[in-house]
Amino acid sequence: APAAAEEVTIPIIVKDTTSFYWQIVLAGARAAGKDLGVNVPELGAQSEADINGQITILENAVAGKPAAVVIAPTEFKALGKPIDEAAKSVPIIGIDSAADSKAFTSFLTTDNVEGGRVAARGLAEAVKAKTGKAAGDVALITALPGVGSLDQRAKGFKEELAKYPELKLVADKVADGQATTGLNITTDLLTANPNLVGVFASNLIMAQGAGQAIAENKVADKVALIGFDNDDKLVGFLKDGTIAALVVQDPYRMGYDGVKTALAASKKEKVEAFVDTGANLITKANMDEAKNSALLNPKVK
Amino acid sequence: MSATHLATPEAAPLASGDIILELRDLEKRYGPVLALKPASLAFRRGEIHAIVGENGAGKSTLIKLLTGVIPRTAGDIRWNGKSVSLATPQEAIDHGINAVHQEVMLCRHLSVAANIFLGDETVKFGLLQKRDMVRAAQAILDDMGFQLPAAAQLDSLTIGQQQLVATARAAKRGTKFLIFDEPTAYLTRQEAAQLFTLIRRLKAEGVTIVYISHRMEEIFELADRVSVLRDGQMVGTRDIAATDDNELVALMINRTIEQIYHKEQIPFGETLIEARHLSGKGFSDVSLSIRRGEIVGLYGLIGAGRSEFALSLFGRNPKTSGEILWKGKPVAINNERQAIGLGIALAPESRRDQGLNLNLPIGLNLNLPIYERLTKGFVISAGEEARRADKQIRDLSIKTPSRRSLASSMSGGNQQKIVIGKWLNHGADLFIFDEPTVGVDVGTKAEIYRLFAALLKEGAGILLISSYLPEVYELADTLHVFRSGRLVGSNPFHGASHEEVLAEAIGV
Amino acid sequence: MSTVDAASAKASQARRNYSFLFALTLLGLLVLLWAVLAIATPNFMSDKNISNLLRQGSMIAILAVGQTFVIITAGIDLSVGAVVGFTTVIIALLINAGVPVWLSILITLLVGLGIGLFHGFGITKMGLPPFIITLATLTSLRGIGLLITNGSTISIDNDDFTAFATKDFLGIPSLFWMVILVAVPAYIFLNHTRWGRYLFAVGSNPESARLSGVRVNGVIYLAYALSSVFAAFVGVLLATRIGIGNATQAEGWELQAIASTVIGGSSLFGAVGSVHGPLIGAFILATINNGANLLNVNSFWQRIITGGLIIVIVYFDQLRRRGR
Amino acid sequence: MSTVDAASAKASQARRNYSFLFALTLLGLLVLLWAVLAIATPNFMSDKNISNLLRQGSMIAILAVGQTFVIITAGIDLSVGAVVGFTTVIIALLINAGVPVWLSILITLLVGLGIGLFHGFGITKMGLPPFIITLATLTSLRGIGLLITNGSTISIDNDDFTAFATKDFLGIPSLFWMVILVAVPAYIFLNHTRWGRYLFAVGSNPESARLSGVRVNGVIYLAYALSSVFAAFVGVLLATRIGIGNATQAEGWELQAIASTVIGGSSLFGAVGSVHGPLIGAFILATINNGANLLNVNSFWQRIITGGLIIVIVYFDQLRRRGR
Ligand SMILES: Nc1ncnc2c1ncn2[C@@H]1O[C@H](COP(=O)(O)OP(=O)(O)OP(=O)(O)O)[C@@H](O)[C@H]1O
Ligand SMILES: Nc1ncnc2c1ncn2[C@@H]1O[C@H](COP(=O)(O)OP(=O)(O)OP(=O)(O)O)[C@@H](O)[C@H]1O
Ligand SMILES: O[C@@H]1[C@H](O)[C@H](O)CO[C@H]1O
Ligand SMILES: [Mg+2]
Ligand SMILES: [Mg+2]
Repeated sequence: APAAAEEVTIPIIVKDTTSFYWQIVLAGARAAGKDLGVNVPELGAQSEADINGQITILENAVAGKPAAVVIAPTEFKALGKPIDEAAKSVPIIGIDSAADSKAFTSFLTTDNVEGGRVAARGLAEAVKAKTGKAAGDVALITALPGVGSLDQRAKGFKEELAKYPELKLVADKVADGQATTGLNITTDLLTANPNLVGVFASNLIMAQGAGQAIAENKVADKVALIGFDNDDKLVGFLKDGTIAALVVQDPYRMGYDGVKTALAASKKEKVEAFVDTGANLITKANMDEAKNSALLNPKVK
Repeated sequence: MSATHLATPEAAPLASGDIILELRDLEKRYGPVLALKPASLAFRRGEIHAIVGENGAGKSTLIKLLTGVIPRTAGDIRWNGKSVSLATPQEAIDHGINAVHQEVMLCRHLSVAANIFLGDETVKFGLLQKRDMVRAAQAILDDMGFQLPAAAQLDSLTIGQQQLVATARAAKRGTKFLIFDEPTAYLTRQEAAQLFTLIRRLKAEGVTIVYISHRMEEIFELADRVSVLRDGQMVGTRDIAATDDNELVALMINRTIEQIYHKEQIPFGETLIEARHLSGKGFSDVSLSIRRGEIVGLYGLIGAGRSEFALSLFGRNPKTSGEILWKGKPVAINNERQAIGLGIALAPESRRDQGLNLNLPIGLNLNLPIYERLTKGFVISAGEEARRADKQIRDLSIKTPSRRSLASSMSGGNQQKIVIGKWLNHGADLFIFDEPTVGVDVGTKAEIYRLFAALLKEGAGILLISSYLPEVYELADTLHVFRSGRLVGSNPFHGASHEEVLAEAIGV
Repeated sequence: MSTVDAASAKASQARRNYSFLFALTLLGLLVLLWAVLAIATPNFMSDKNISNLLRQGSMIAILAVGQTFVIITAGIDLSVGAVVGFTTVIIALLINAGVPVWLSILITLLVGLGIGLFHGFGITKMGLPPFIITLATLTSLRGIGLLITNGSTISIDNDDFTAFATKDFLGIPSLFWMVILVAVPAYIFLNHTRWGRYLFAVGSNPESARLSGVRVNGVIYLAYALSSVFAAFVGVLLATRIGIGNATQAEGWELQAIASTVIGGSSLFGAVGSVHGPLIGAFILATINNGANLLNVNSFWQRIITGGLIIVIVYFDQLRRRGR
Repeated sequence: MSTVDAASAKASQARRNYSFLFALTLLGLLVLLWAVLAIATPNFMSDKNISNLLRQGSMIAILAVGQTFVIITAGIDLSVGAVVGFTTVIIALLINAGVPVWLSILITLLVGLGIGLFHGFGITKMGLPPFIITLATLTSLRGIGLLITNGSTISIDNDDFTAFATKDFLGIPSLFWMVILVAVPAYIFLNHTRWGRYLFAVGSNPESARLSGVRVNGVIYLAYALSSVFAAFVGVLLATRIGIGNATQAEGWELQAIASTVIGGSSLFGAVGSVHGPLIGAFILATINNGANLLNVNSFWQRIITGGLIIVIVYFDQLRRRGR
């Protein structure tokens, strides 16, 4: 057992350190570390699709003999075994997404399938608001293939969309993770489908590209765009009406509570086994409500 | 070294104004290799000064030092009485020192004109005046008597033509000191004659010429004085009038050669190969045959089609019509491996482009055709590999510290020996040697000719392609002349005079 | 003139015409693609879509021209995508800090220049292979950009600046004007100035260039400086187009730029390349993507088709070149 | 023996030792990195971490050895990352279909062989530049893999297979054993068989090789086949490590493999390369990442440091090589 005098270390491993969403998670974790006097190394792979990279980081983190590990598994099945293996030496707290392991001590996640459903409902409403009825062609843009949470969102979105028979999914596009590609795809979709009334861009970067395309083509009054997650840019789009609504999770809390729960688990205290941190639909109308405002303006620095 | 007693100091002391360039204890080391031992020499204004020496003696090294290509490791160079650093090629060019290097040093992707003006382009308002340069380059080429198109891309020319471009480039205006490193190696007699005319004209204009060659007759035809290098050491300078072949050769190799063109009469055996009305790219309707024990010579001008013919026999280039018989039976030779399999070997003309893997060890180059044979089970027998390479290095006296040295670090002549050595190592019934003695020193030439004799005695036949008339003339049992892709005359030129052969080749 | 000379003059004539012919062929392939798409989709030939297409191909086109300078010297610049991402961050910071747009652009281009000079230094003075030094910069620059922004996105709050990318002049998108702005001087530079010629000389045979008094190191500095400055310029354009500064953008664009260059007929062994080639190469790639989107080809098929078309296009081009 | 001969014998002696010394130097740098990390972190030298490190470097190491064969012929293989991703899908499908593991592996390697032969065909018969044909395969293969899996992930439901990657034999991780399994024959092949010699000969001067009776096209087929088969083998290993088949995995591994090869002393212009070089190169890169994780270096700094260290390591290596 680690000596009491030594600083307790609880690494947090996110999927990909290069996106703002994960920076909010890390900010929450950092704040918790400060509040609780815990050393919180901030780790993560270079891309959400880099499964081997995340396994490697998990292995390295466990080799450092931490008190516990907080991890956002990048892929459901692939991280199962490594987490089982790691849990033999330290308590593991899962955040954001699930993994195929029963070894988690606790779990704080968004239900991404539900997030997709929320987006579909939001899209239907926004289309109705713009055109008078929930009918017409819609499109889905996914940032990268092979990313578990994005696939789950697509799944939930399509399931829920089926409940609106007059909304027709005419394009289901997968990009390469670049905002410019999202922009080009959206532009081309607008050209190819003159009757397009809605687009769901299922993550931050795609929403940035798609939002830019809506603005560039000046079709905000005809086409409803739903994004996922948030940063300044998207909040700006939300304000000026380019984006109809954002599905927003609570990453700050995942980070903060993740570390807090991990510390408790390392002390063998009893912790909640499962927490759904929720996916909220935020529109221009409700963006100033206190809770939403807090979600849109996380304390990153 | 006990040989220094051979060197007699120069007779006439020089007035200092006569001297344009002087070396004092100039030295070059490559790591531990002393390529040029401290050498002192003075070049007179307006003289033609020849430098001779065996392959690897240090001739090219000396030239590279004088043109700022490589830095010296010790000593002093004085230009018009003043010490100069010659640290960069540009500095040498600025003084008026230019060279035509042994290996063609041009950019093959650029045009002839662009090469001639490289580093010295005509520019107006910041823009290249391409037409002006092509015109000017053409004027320079025409003036020098070289019939070459200035607008052509360099790699559309033969090596010999490229060598002439390099000459034009170095000899154009502003040159005061011009060095030729084996300029005639790739030239025909006709072109060599043009070159000599140019050199004499430059001399008359007061340009100092340094002339390196392995061809003694050229030295005696052109030079005023001659200096000899041996093993990196300057062993003497002579007035051309006061010396002869024998003395120079003795100075160079520290022994004498009774006979360069070694020729034994060996009875001819069966016919190895017979080409019947063979045509292909660059040649047409060629019929000839080669017997065991026979040297068949192919003489012609550059571009006459001899190399293309040879490459066809070797399966590298397709034939378009005609027939090849091997030991009396019709054969299809569709690729090099089939040719090699029959017992044909080809030492190609361009050692750089076709003959060598320059950035690989000498040993690998020598063994490249025989690795199948060296393989025991799955792996190569390392001992056998080393033995075979060392044998060729010894037999051909290839001047190298080790078979592991890279081919690129060899002097030009030694590189040529590797090209030949690789096929001696392999063995064959028919050897095609395309310009085998380009850049090879007298001593080694004699050795190579002796080697031909040995091959013939063992029952081989030889197809000898050469632009060096004395060589084919003296060695060939049957001499054919190629002109514009065809054999001219129905009879072998045996017994014809040099002049008659040359006249056939040119077509006058 | 003898027959030999006449023959080689003819060959050289052919080769001179060849570059033009070759361009025609590639351009022909591009036009063919357009014709097919014009028939296959109702919207391809619309003004709007042609504008979009021009806009979409512009940035890779400019990168590819810069890359071509480097490739002509027998080098490679893997850093261009990272430079684009990094410079979106630089210009976003500058503009948000209230620096005038023209000055922000100038500073951003100077940052690009600095990166290019660093590459030149690494290659000529430290003796590093271009692949290595530019790979190292690629890695480090993304890190520095992420560090500066703390992994997030900087939203550019200057509407004039971000509106630029959507503007047209004389019916042609501003981004495509930028291609023209870059390509015309690049063409003159490469084909009609001494430094352009030295790029070829160094790529063809650096030793002989050196013997001719060409400052080989200077030429290498120049090539990498141009490539990086072009990339920084693309960073500026990308920032106006997506309205953000983000260090992870333009990932993989280096491969697209190199591919455009090679499709456009450059050789990675140096001394062969043009300005029109990479431009056509870049727009061929952009057309493939645009067409696939308009045809609503499944995204996965889109990748398969892109790979297949690259092979087909370069193959035909090779045939034409050999058959010349 | 004259002084020249004695001196030059010494030089050649030096040169003979050189290849060994050079390896030592790079190895020295690796050992230095290890020493620094052993002092700087309490856990670096733990059994557990050394196991991790060996496991982490293994896959890139094997790819890099395969890539080296291609690079020695003066080629390049950009497809290896895509082949790895694609073959994880193939083996996952096979195993889930109940095909015995040994047969699944064999078939997967044959798929790799097919891809490599296709590259050989494209280069020798269609005359395509290696950069282009392997870039095209990279693009298309990811598309095909995504199409097969419909963009998702295939869980491999064979625990014996997926447990392999975590196993140890004689205290050494199974994945590292695979490196040895590949490297030893690769070493013998490259240095002690005629085909190894031919790879160098073709990379150095294909025309001379051809005129010496070497089947140049055959050698090119061989190099690309080896590279792809090695990549397919890595695909098998990755599948055991992550327990899934997913076509998007191993993105960018081609650059890491090429970088390892170049750090290990290969020249992209061909005819220079070894087996130990890329192995050391790959483990240097793995050590940098592992060390940075253990030192808790911010991931952005990690990129910056990686780039910097690549420069420093290759620079020192160049110095040593020049000073030999
Ligand atoms: N780059 C180099 N590295 C090491 N040794 C070299 C290098 N260049 C030349 N040498 C050595 O220097 C010596 C002199 O070579 P040099 O080329 O000057 O000979 P040369 O007299 O011109 O011979 P040749 O008549 O064959 O051209 C040779 O032993 C050669 O191997
Ligand atoms: N690269 C080339 N491009 C076009 N034609 C060529 C090329 N090389 C050679 N030729 C042509 O092929 C023909 C035969 O050339 P080849 O080299 O066989 O002549 P050769 O008699 O061996 O002369 P040499 O070898 O002395 O130059 C000539 O007409 C020549 O112009
Ligand atoms: O799972 C994550 C998060 O929920 C966030 O939306 C960023 O991208 C996804 O992959
Ligand atoms: Mg020489
Ligand atoms: Mg010839």
